[in-house]
Amino acid sequence: MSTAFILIAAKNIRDTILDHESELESLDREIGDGDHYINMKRGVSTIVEMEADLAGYPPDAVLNKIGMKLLSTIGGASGPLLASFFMGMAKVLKEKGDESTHTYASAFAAGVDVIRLRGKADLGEKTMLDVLIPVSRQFTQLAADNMPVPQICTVLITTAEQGMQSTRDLIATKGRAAGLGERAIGHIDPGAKSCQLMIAAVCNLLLEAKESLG
Amino acid sequence: MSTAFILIAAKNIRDTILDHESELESLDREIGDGDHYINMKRGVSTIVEMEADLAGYPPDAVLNKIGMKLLSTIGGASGPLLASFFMGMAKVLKEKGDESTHTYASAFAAGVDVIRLRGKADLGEKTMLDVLIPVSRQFTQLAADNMPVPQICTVLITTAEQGMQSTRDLIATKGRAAGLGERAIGHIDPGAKSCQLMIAAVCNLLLEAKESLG
Amino acid sequence: MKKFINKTDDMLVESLSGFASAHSDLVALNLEPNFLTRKQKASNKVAIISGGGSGHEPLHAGYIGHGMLDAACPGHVFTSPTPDQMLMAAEAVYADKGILFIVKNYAGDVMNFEMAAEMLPFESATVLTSDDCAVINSTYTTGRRGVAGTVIVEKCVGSLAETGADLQACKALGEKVNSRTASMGVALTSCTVPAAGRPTFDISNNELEMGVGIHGEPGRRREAMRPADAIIQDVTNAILEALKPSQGNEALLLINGFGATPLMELYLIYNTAAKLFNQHGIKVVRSLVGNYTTALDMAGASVTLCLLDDEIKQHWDSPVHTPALRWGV
Amino acid sequence: MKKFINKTDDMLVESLSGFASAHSDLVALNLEPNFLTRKQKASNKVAIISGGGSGHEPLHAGYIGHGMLDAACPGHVFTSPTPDQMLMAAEAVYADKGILFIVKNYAGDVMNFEMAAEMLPFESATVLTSDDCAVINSTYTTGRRGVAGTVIVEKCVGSLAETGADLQACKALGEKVNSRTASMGVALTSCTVPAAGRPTFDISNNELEMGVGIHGEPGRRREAMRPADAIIQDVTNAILEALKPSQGNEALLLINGFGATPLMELYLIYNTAAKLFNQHGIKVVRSLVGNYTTALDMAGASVTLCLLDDEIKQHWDSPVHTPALRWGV
Ligand SMILES: Nc1ncnc2c1ncn2[C@@H]1O[C@H](COP(=O)(O)OP(=O)(O)O)[C@@H](O)[C@H]1O
Ligand SMILES: Nc1ncnc2c1ncn2[C@@H]1O[C@H](COP(=O)(O)OP(=O)(O)O)[C@@H](O)[C@H]1O
Ligand SMILES: [Mg+2]
Ligand SMILES: [Mg+2]
Ligand SMILES: [Mg+2]
Ligand SMILES: [Mg+2]
Repeated sequence: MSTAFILIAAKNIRDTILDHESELESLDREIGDGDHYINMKRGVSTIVEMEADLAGYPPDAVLNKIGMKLLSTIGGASGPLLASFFMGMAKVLKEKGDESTHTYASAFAAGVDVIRLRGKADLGEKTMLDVLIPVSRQFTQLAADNMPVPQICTVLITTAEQGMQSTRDLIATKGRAAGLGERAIGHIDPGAKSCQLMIAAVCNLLLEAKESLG
Repeated sequence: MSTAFILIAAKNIRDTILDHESELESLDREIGDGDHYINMKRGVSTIVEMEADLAGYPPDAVLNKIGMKLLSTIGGASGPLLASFFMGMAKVLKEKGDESTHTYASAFAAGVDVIRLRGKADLGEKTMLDVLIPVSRQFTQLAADNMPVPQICTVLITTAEQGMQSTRDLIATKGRAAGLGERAIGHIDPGAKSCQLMIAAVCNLLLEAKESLG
Repeated sequence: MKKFINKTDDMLVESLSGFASAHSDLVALNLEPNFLTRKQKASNKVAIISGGGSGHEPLHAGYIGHGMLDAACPGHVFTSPTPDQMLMAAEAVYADKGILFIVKNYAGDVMNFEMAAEMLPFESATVLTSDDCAVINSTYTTGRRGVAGTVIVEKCVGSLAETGADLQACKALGEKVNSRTASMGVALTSCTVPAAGRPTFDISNNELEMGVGIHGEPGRRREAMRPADAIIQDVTNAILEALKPSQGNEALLLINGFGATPLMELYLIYNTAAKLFNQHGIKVVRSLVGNYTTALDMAGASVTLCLLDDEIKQHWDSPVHTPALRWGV
Repeated sequence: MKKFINKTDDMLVESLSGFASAHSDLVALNLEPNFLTRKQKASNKVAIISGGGSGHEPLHAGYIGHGMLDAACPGHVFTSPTPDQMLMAAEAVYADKGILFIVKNYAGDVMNFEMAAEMLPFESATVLTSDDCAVINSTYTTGRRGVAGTVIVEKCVGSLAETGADLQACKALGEKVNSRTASMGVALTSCTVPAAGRPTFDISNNELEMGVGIHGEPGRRREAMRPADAIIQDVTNAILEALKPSQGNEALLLINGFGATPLMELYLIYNTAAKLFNQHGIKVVRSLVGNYTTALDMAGASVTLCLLDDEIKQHWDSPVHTPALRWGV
């Protein structure tokens, strides 16, 4: 996954988030405070605007810069979590020094782990982790199985979708919806939705490009 | 006009005001501050509640007590004006010491004069005076002509109605609507409306009772 | 209408009781007739009494205390108080140097205070406040309405009275401050008088009322909603026209919320208004931003400019200790 | 949505600029990253920094000044600030005795402040406020939310820090105050986040949200509108259940408006709440009534009770000089 790809992916992510304005806004109005779309928009737009500053750097440095930038632009709960994710990924990429599918899978897993630590949350708490943890597990498994990237992408799109949908029937125990008890049931978690959208955006791009990660 | 009649008239006035709640309220909302009905209601209800305390007194004392009570219950612009009216009437009644139609006509005129003085207002300024001044003039004239009371009442009902209607096309130069300029046009003055209603209530009572003033 | 009330008839007394109990260190409440006084009666000074319809809180009771009012007479919501209230309040706070009434210029208030003054067994004088420049002075008007500028008049006169100044001096300062003060308000929504149970006026989602009164009286015009800068420009222009300040004039800028407009917006208005006045050579050297003269639950705000001189500035700055304004103590 | 704004993107900076210019005697504003500090840097004391999403004005910037905060970091509306803001603010106000962060207990605020603390080149500690007892502590929750009680924590800790107390003592006092404080809010209408442009939640004309959060988060339940006494009884009961005060306990009672509820109603609520607490043997000896922790333009209010002891009372009473709270100076 080249820097060029990351920059195109950033645009795709931004477009996807912007396309889902009303849905993301509604979700956070229902069980949160209504700002998740605006937070995400601010973050993803800023990254796209940074394009020129990022172009010259290797992928790990780019992801780390993206993380740092998200940290100071998104705010809220999603800001430090997504920022941590990219910085966590960047660290593994830098350590491993290669760009294999395996490396990306373990970088992804590392990113998700940082989110877990930072948010003190786990699967089933009605957060973005209900998308990220299943996707990360699946990704690791499929990479270990040496499945080709396009197939991996197809599977992960479905996994993310299922994870997102799974939050609908959960009671929230972390984040702003944690106070709602039963009243959170029936609503999809906004952070889960935006993570699913971002994963789908990248996977679809990979599928279109038929470009391999390695 | 006996004390007993005044007390029955007070009830009639109260009922008439209460019957016109939504109209009086709307009028003051349109070109005032929306409290005229509530002010009037507070005043006329209190007078009816005073019945037992008033019963033993002669008409002039009763009207004076009514004025004093209105002064401390209505508030707003209409409070001191209506209070002044009754106190002004009472003074003439007391001075003249009789209860002829002439005396009532000049007492009414005196009451209206106190309102003019207190409010520094005159005919054509879109206030209650646009009802009271024509009615007072008419009353004085008809009493001088020795017209029988029932006929006087029939005329005054119409005069009051016309006076009230005349405020619709006036620009207000006194009271709360005075700031509105052209925007006051098309709206009847709330104080004019409630005075018209009160005059009609008393006149109708006199017509029903076929009781003479003298 | 959704409000925190029990019965509309009890609302005023319950609210006054809460006020008096929350500020029992500063004020005392009398019911029937309703008036509030300082907890500690002042001595040998002009007693300053204000009052008016309720629904403009913290005006006036919130300004009772050292350096400001001696007593306040609250009427029913948007209805002027009655003379018996003023008489009893005067009796309670009279301190051997006469009574000064500060009255907002509305027919009802003027007449009720006038009747009280006529019946009063003490020497008295009255300052009428009339800072609302939305009402253009013309043959059509009895004069301008008293709005948020009243707070500045009460503060300055209250300060002077504390020095032992006499009745005429207090009246003169009040009239000076009033003549150097102009205000104009904008409503985004109507207020709802509790006893009426519904909004005083209808206004659509893309309209504003320019020059609205603090009882929801119509203003200069109904117009389309616009960006804050454009709205405030019209407001500051009206004020400049009314006051005709000279270059370099020092001023106090008061941004007053009508009850339902958040502080965040009031500060945004302050930002715009201060810049615009500055462009006209006015030096804003004192500021007040918040809900000081409200109109029940109306969303909207007013801008008040008071042209300072050394005397006014000194009396504005002097210590004040009331429920709603406090500094220097 | 009708608000006094120009562009939603500019709103925060315009409002902060207005705030800083209206209070230029007390505070200084830095933009990009956004933070505010005292005009006069304090020396040799624990620097107290708070912050959080905007839309709760006067929280937190309104509490900057002697006896309270050293700096505040405003996030976007209802969005926690970012670590770079806290880092720069800390750099600006560090006064040789460490940094104490006062943070309302929301995942976003907690994490952003936590990351700032990790990156900070100074010693720091954090007090999390969590006074909202609407959220019943259970296995389902990460803990209660920080709401209006935060003001009391900031006031007391700010007072202690002024005495030269060390970081751990300040943290300990903050946690003590927080543990003795409980709040619950009621919404009559939703707030509208400017960038979203429409109400956060739908609520009909005869409903209220019992236990609402200061961002419009759902509370304990949606229920039918009732008389104020009945509503407030539920609120005070929840608070009593959370605090379990003993007979004769002295307390501070704070009635906080959410932004669109007039003072007249807040005092009515005070009247009811004080009576109810009194019936449970609590002596309300300190009061605060007004808009202190708002939720944009939400109509509604919260009740906060803080159980006093001599130490808390002393720090509550000590002089404070900020844009939104001032006494003794
Ligand atoms: N502790 C946590 N762990 C993981 N994700 C969390 C946590 N807290 C919140 N989130 C995620 O953050 C999302 C909310 O983000 P956002 O609305 O931007 O911030 P805020 O909740 O501060 O307003 C939630 O939908 C949830 O997915
Ligand atoms: N100066 C005046 N002279 C005569 N009538 C007046 C004057 N000012 C006001 N009014 C009358 O008072 C009425 C308003 O009464 P009300 O609504 O009870 O008091 P307020 O205007 O103080 O709210 C007006 O409709 C008008 O008829
Ligand atoms: Mg959110
Ligand atoms: Mg009226
Ligand atoms: Mg009135
Ligand atoms: Mg948020």
